[in-house]
Amino acid sequence: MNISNVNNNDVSIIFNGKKITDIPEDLFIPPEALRVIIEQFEGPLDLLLYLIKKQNIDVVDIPILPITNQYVEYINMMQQMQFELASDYLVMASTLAEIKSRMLVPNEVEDDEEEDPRANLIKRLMEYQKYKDLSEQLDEIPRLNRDTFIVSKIFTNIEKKEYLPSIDLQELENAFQEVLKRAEIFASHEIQTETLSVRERMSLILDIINKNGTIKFIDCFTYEEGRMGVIVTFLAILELSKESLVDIVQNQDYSMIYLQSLKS
Amino acid sequence: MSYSKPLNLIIEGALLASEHPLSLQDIANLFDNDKPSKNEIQKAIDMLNSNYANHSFEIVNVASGFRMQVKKGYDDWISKLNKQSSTRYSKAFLETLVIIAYKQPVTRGDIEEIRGVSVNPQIIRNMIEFEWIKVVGHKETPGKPELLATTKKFLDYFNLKSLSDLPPPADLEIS
Amino acid sequence: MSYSKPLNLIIEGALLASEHPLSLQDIANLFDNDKPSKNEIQKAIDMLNSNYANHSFEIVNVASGFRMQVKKGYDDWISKLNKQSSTRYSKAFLETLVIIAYKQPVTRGDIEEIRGVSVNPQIIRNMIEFEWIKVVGHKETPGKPELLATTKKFLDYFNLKSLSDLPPPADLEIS
Repeated sequence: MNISNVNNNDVSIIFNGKKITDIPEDLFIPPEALRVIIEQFEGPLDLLLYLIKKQNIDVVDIPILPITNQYVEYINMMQQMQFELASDYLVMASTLAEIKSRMLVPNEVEDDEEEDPRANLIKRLMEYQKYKDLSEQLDEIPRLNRDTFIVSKIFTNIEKKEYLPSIDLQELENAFQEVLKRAEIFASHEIQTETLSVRERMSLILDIINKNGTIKFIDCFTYEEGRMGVIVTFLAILELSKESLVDIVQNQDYSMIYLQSLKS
Repeated sequence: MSYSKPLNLIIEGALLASEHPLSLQDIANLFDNDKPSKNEIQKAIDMLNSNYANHSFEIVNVASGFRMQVKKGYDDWISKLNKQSSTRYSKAFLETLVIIAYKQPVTRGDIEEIRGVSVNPQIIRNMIEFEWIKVVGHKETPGKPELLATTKKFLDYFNLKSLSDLPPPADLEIS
Repeated sequence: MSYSKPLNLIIEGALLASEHPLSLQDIANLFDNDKPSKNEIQKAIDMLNSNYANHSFEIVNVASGFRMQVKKGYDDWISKLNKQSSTRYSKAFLETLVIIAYKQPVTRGDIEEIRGVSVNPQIIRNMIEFEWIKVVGHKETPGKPELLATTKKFLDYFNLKSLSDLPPPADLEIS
């Protein structure tokens, strides 16, 4: 397998914190390192370009046979290493094989314009090469927060008039729909309507604890809210405790129970 | 002490680029080695300020450190800046807001997990500035991330009496 | 024209206090009456910049307008200020981005065709979230795929005034 004894300057490989400039001579490349090598490629075109460059071949004049052999070798190796092979790689392999066979079989019919079966591939390769180069150039352009820094809005004493753009509830609802659609956040557990008020109560209790350090357990409840209020508050306290957001402490049996922040 | 740029200009640039006031210590920490002393930094700041006579800004010492500030007398023009602020909220803003509303108290990590993208700190900053959300505590996990929750002002804005008046998630459930 | 403050200092203060770049029009709009002309504003900006020789900052003209920026050469110190700075982007991200920038408006299919691999939807989602790209329409082909294009914010990020400031593609095209 000639891939293993190639001096490789195009791809920088970091393995175990060390930069590997030469691909090891022997075939026993640690699988992790090989994974890194393969992940360096952005797809079949990238791999193909690499193989072509490796042999110092002009893209316009690809010797299809050796390149195809190498390509197929490469993906065989990936398969041996049990990497999931993207179908794109396989498609490219079959494209190469097709071109190879068309070139091997002499064209008996005299075409007026004999089309080089490689033309389309070359065109794609060059197109890809163009954008690959451009992306490297784009990476060099001075960009914000790496090379240049914007002066952040500096403080003004001026009373900020509130020009909040308006949102209506419908918009929020739509946004929520969208989030749900994507993440199905509530799919894993059943959430009833009550949960919301539990969440609200959690925030309220946390806020008080945040300000005062502690709150008496009984002060969390208000008579006016009735049975439902008690349940909501109690659930909120349990949830806070479960999520390790508060500590519930009681110094001795039957004494006052306090909720306090975990920090203290 | 020698840097590739004059000390006072490094301080000027840092104060201008910083989103928060910087203490003398914060400024000293920008230097890896050959840290300037607090005294030297203070002197540089004084020198900068004395050169700002022909400028519209100055360095002011506030509780948490030094910050750049527009001088008094520019209100007429600068107050109009805010008007031009974006008239619509981005999708990212709305989605972050609903997640905070429904899943509160949440950390940024929670929001990131649900949305699958990192949270734009500017969005959180804006919401805190609008007083729609606030930090209600810190989660006892590594890094002690801030726990965010909505405020009364958020409810007021949407004419809600309580969070339970928000559309219930059950109604929105997509199977 | 006479204001209680010099025109150039009003502009300086406004640029410093603004969250976004300001266009000549935006700056003119800060004045209620006796609006300065765009020409006058441009002159004032030029004058300001020429006075910033002994400062660490300058006014830069990017796609969406003028903004204050720390001059080059201060990144050693300033990059320590903001933790979220200096993002690195993957090759896939950069390749997808240049294809959108140079071939816009493009569909995902176009991008896949050029790169030879399928487009990671997360990458597109991130770009939309950064507001670097947006959907500008739909192609009239089966499935009506979205047409993607870059935004002003993308140009702003790379300190560019227009797409034509991007590096010219090497002419590899064969007929």
